[in-house]
Amino acid sequence: MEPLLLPVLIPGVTGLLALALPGRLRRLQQALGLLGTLGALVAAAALLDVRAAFFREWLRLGPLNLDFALRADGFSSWAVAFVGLMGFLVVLYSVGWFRAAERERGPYYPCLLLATAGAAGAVLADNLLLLVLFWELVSLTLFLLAATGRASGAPAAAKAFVIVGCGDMALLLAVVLCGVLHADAGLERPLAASTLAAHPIGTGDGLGMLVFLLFLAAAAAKAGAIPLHSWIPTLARETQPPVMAFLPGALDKVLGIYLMARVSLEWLSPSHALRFVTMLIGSVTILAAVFMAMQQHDLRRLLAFHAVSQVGYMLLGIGTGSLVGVMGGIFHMLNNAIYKACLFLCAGVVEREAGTMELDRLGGLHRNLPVTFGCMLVAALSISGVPPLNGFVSKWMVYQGCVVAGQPMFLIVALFGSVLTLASFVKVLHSVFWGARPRALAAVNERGLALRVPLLVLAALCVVFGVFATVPLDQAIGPAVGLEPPATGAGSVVLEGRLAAWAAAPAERAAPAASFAVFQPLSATALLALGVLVGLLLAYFGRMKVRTVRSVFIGGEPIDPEVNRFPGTEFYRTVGELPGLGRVLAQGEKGTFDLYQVLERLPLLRRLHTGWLTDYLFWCFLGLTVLLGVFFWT
Amino acid sequence: MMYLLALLLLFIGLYGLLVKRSLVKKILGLLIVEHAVNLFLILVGYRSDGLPPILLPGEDAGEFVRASVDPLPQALVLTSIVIGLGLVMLMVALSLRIHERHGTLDCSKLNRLKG
Amino acid sequence: MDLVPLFVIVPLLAAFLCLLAKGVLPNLATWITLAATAALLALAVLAGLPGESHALAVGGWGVRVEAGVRFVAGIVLVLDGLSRLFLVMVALVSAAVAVYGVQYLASFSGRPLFHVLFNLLIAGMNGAVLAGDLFNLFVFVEVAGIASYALVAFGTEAEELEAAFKYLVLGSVASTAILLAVGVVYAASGVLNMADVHARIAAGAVSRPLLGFAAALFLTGFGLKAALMPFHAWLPDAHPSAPAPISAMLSGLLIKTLGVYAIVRIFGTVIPEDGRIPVVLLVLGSLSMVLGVLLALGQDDLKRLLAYHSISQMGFVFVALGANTWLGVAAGLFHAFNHALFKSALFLCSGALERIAGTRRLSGMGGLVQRAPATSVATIGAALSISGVPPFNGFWSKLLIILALIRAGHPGVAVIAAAVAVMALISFVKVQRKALFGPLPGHLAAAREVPAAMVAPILVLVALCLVTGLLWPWGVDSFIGSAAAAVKVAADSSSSAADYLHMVLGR
Amino acid sequence: MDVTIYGLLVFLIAGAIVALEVRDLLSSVIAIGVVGLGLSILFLLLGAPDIAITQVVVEVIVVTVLIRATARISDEPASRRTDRFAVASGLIVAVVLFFLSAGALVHLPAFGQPAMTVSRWYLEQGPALTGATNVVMAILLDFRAYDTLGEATVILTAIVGALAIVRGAERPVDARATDAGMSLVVRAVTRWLLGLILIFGLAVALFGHLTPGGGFAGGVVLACGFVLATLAFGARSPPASIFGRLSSRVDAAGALAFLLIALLGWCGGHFFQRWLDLGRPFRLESATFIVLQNVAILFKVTGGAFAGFLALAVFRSGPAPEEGERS
Repeated sequence: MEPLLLPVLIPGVTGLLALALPGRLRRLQQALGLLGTLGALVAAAALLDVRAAFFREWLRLGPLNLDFALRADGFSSWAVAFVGLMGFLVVLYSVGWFRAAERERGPYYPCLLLATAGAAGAVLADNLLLLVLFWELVSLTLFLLAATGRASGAPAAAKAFVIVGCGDMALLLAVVLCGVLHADAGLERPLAASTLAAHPIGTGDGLGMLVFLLFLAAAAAKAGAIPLHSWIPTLARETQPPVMAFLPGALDKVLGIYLMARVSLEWLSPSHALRFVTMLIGSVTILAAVFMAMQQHDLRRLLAFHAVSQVGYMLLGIGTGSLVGVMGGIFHMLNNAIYKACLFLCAGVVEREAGTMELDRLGGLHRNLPVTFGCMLVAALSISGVPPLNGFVSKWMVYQGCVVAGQPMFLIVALFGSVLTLASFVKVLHSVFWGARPRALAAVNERGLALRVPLLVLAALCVVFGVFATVPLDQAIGPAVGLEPPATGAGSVVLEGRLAAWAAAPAERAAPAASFAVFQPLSATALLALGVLVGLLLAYFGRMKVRTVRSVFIGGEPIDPEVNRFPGTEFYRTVGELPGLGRVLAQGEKGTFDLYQVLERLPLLRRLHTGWLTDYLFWCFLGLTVLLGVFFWT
Repeated sequence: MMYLLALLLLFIGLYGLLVKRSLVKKILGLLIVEHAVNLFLILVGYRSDGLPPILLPGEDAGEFVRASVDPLPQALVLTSIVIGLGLVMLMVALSLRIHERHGTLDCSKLNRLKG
Repeated sequence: MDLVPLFVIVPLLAAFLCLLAKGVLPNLATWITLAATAALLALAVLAGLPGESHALAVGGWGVRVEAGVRFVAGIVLVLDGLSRLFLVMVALVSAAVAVYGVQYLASFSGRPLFHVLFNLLIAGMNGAVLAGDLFNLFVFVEVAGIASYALVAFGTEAEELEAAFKYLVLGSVASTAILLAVGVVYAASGVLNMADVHARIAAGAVSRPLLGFAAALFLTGFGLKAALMPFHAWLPDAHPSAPAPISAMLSGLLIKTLGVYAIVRIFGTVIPEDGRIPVVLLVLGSLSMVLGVLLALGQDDLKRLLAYHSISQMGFVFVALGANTWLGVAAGLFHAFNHALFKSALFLCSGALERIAGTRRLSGMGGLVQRAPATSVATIGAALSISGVPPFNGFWSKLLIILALIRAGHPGVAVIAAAVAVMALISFVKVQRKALFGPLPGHLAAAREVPAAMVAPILVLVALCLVTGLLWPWGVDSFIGSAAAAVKVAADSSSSAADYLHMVLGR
Repeated sequence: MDVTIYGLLVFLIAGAIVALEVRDLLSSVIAIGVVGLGLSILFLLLGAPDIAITQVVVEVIVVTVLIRATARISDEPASRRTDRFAVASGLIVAVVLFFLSAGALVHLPAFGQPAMTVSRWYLEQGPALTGATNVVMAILLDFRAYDTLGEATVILTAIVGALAIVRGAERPVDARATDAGMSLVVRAVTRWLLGLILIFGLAVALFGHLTPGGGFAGGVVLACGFVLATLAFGARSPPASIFGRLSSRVDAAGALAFLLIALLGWCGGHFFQRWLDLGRPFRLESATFIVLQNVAILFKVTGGAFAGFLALAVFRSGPAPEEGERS
């Protein structure tokens, strides 16, 4: 068996097996789910150091050929391993999550497995049409997951499928255009990614630009960048948390950004204008989504808007076109998957135990859900870009990228977005874990190892990827941008100034090699740890009183804390009350900017079909007249 | 010129089909259209001072071939007439039922299906 | 013995026998129809698929040579790749529909008459597809057309009668246009056989304005039968009004055999290459594609929605034909074949859903996946197929169409096609969301799945969609490819019409 | 000669306009009958006696059906309001369309000089090859007999369609008058005429291959005879009711017979191949094959046309719908 096939085949076959099983055997389905995702993880991990390719002729479509061609370089095998890992954690979590409160409905595990297979296939595919096929498999499974998961999930699933479907069609068009351009240029295997990498398509002419924009649309729809983002918040409210965790973790973000990275680094050579467009979309996404997020009172929707917002950083980073920015963007994709999956899974625990996602009705749960609290804290700090966690590293690289690309405007936007993210998560932490606890939630506690293990793993990964950021940077991101991994595992790419290799790359990609600020995660962590230590010591020795709790009396009666409880959300009202911005945000909440809803209203043409035979006959004669005219005068 | 008159007849039928509101008038319009097309086909096969394509006893075969009109369009028209008969019967059946169900034969009131 | 005439004889015999059996044995007609469609299916497999392309002179009146001129004395039936494709299509869909009809029609009166008309419809379509003679094509187009007018009105409700009347008037106008065109061609060339006509036109017997006139009339006539955009208005009334099996026949087969096939045949074989036709097809096809799907988006009536999608999907086919390359024609024909499968499945599904929910309005359905899982699975499969989701067959034909368009230098049309595909997706996702998923309304709590005899044929059709999607590379050359090769495409090769001429006229 | 043709054409056009513009539907239908009659005279002048006969008898049936069917529902729309914009745009399109078509039609071969290609061969060889000296019939039933099968199928389809559409319809009020029949004088005349009509129809069909006529014309003549009998003696009278009940089946049997004749030929080699020998020219037996086919067509058309007439003009056809059935 070809080892390259295994990451696709294992989840694929187990998925089909699970699909064939009757719904009663859910234990077996769960086992298959765990087995399949773990298998994918192991099989992909085995590929980490391997450069391999697999090739089978499949079929010819006119000038193009659809081959079953897979290829693993450092980047793709890392991405697949990541997908496998996330898949495994999500399935593990699902086993716990679905235990009592709610049962899996529809083909849940088969869909997860097939989605994993699809994602792995899309990442590994060396033939662009094959990529499209796997890509659509992911969309389809996502639709089925959402549509059958909850009775109320159908509209959200439909919306997601449609918007992602737009992206799929754009991808298909882009791929076919690419293939035809290359076939016309007389290249063999015009659809092979390796051919494209060897002969990137210029974006000087209209066709090249169209190809890039189509790819961008496909990636934006999949990853959820504005204006194709609206399916994510809708979906978040209507699907189970594990599914939402799976989305950024294994599917949409990874695939969309993977594609964008491939496109702008290898397959096309985007012009400055197109890069600017990418960055613009990225920065708009960052800001708009974070503002929307601050408005939310539903934890799932809030997280979903953050998921959108983070995509902006990735696009911004990739759009800079500078080495450090691109690497930052890709790295941010991995980091985002980790902390965002962690956040969604934590939210899932909160929902399961507290029974609600309304921030107003939550609070003070840090003692009830200590593990969840800890993990969420780490993940929230990470998403807000607090050092030394992973989110900081990648954001830092994106900032640097903006500087190097000479776009200080975007830098400011990115920084501002980061601040707002932090503010937003302070709100979340406050309203869920701190503050006064509603009495109804007194009995909440954590149950189930299957729920906690994935959280811990992900939180740990947040730290590891932050402190030892050089490892993924060297092993995964470096190859992605065309850098050889260093012979010894140690030492950062960025630090060691091995950018000379980069300078030799095509002029388009050349970035100023030496002159940018650097960040050394290990030493920074050490310094931070030192600082924290000092602070703790001061606190301890200074005998500082952190908090005192006393009952408040009015007229001799103690006031019920429930009455005086201030949910964290109260503090963010002002954002919605700002002139101008507030109105825009309110419109956003109503769905005015939601392309999907705009398409549903189209009454004008129907009025033409009056039902009168005379009109219809008249059209026919008019048509005949025009045809006759055409045939006479040409 | 002869063809143009047949064409004119066709257009009169189309006019009836298009403008007249009564279903019966529409049927008549279609009948006229069919008449016109049949006429056109026969005109196409006509030979100046031609004779029917029926060989009579004792007639010279060579003379027959030279004098006869084109028989093929006639065969086509025979078929076409019969098709027209069928169409008219179907239309009458439909109008009868439409009158029963809608209570009118006014075509402009037949627009329940639209949009 | 050459079995080709049986494609017409079998359904004709069945129709006559059904009429004779009327009133004697009430259920005999059903059995006769089932037997006839089964026989057609067997024929399609035995004689249709492996058959060599050949022409068959009816009554032995084949090629004659007179004063050095070759011509066909009588009528020929021609079985080439193109006809084969459509014969197989007709056999597959009509067999499924016949089985479905057994249960569906149980509550209708006048079943024998229905079966007579149903068989005549098949006979007309098969006859039109096999015709090698312009007038013969017209006659069988009329047979199928008249049968379809009557079948649309079969329920004799007010709306059905209204739709049938409009359909009949517009259809007769189309027939008149076709007959006039045949007359014009005959007047100028003196022949009716397609190969003969081609040879005469190529030899310059028909002047250019006259040819343009005939082309415009043919395009109007057959375009109306195919519901090409300015001539489409009857379809959204007629197709939903008919009983579901007939809707499936009309949308799945009739608009293709009478419309697409005839246009491909006329402009591929009969009239020599004319650069204006592909442009016209591209424009009208794009128009149908876009406006059809936009109209479908706002529909609440499930069958009307499907009908508008038929217009839109026919637009895909014509756009592909307008690409005017081998690949384009193959893609268009492939899409026509696929559309026959999934659109008939969808219309059968609509009938089943109507039975289950008691309404055709999407707003009156919901959550049916809980009450009718088999029908729902079939609907989802067919909907995914028409929306072009892999691995269903619709994806491949749309991919090929987009590829052909880009390849032929029409990237703009390709982008339109992709956008339309997305809108089709939107529309069908809406159908699923409103009809199948979501909460079950109270009045449907007692809804029951339709009998297996109704679901099974739909499931078979959907399975065929899937199988076609997975296995098409193995059939594409021999089946679709030879169908496309039967059409002369100047851009790629000019030999195919010569093949046809050779086949019919000999050396 | 040409002047007569022109005159008749103008007459036809005038008649057509009258038929469309007269408000009284009955007058319209009669006007259309006159147009049909004029057309058949024109056909006669143009050397097409077969068509002329068929045209005239078909016109009789059509007009009868139209009068019977529309007499009781003649409600011309009360308002004659017309949308000026629609009419104007329609007119512009019509004028443009007319001139475009005319521009193409002037390129046809000149009137009176047909481009005969296959037809010349039919004229030369037809009588000898088929035994039918009426070349139109030779074409219709031998060279292009397959078209005729289609044609027979078309009329069958239309009749069955009409039966299907009117099934279960309310029986019209004035149908009871039809049951009763007409006055004694009419009955007496009809009794005389009927025999003549039947014999004439048979003759037209049997000798179709030698003289103008053929199965179609003969069939419609026979149907006219039955129609006459029905109207005169009433729908409950034996000839009408017995044949009425059988008519659609006679139609099917005729079509079946025609198809079987074709199939028998297939046993000998080709579908529709002649399998009877030619006899002496100009005699009834000169083309027995065609006679057989003409008889089959005769039955078919008689049954079909009469069934159509009954369904549309007199009867509620078919059995009443059973309980619980959807009509």
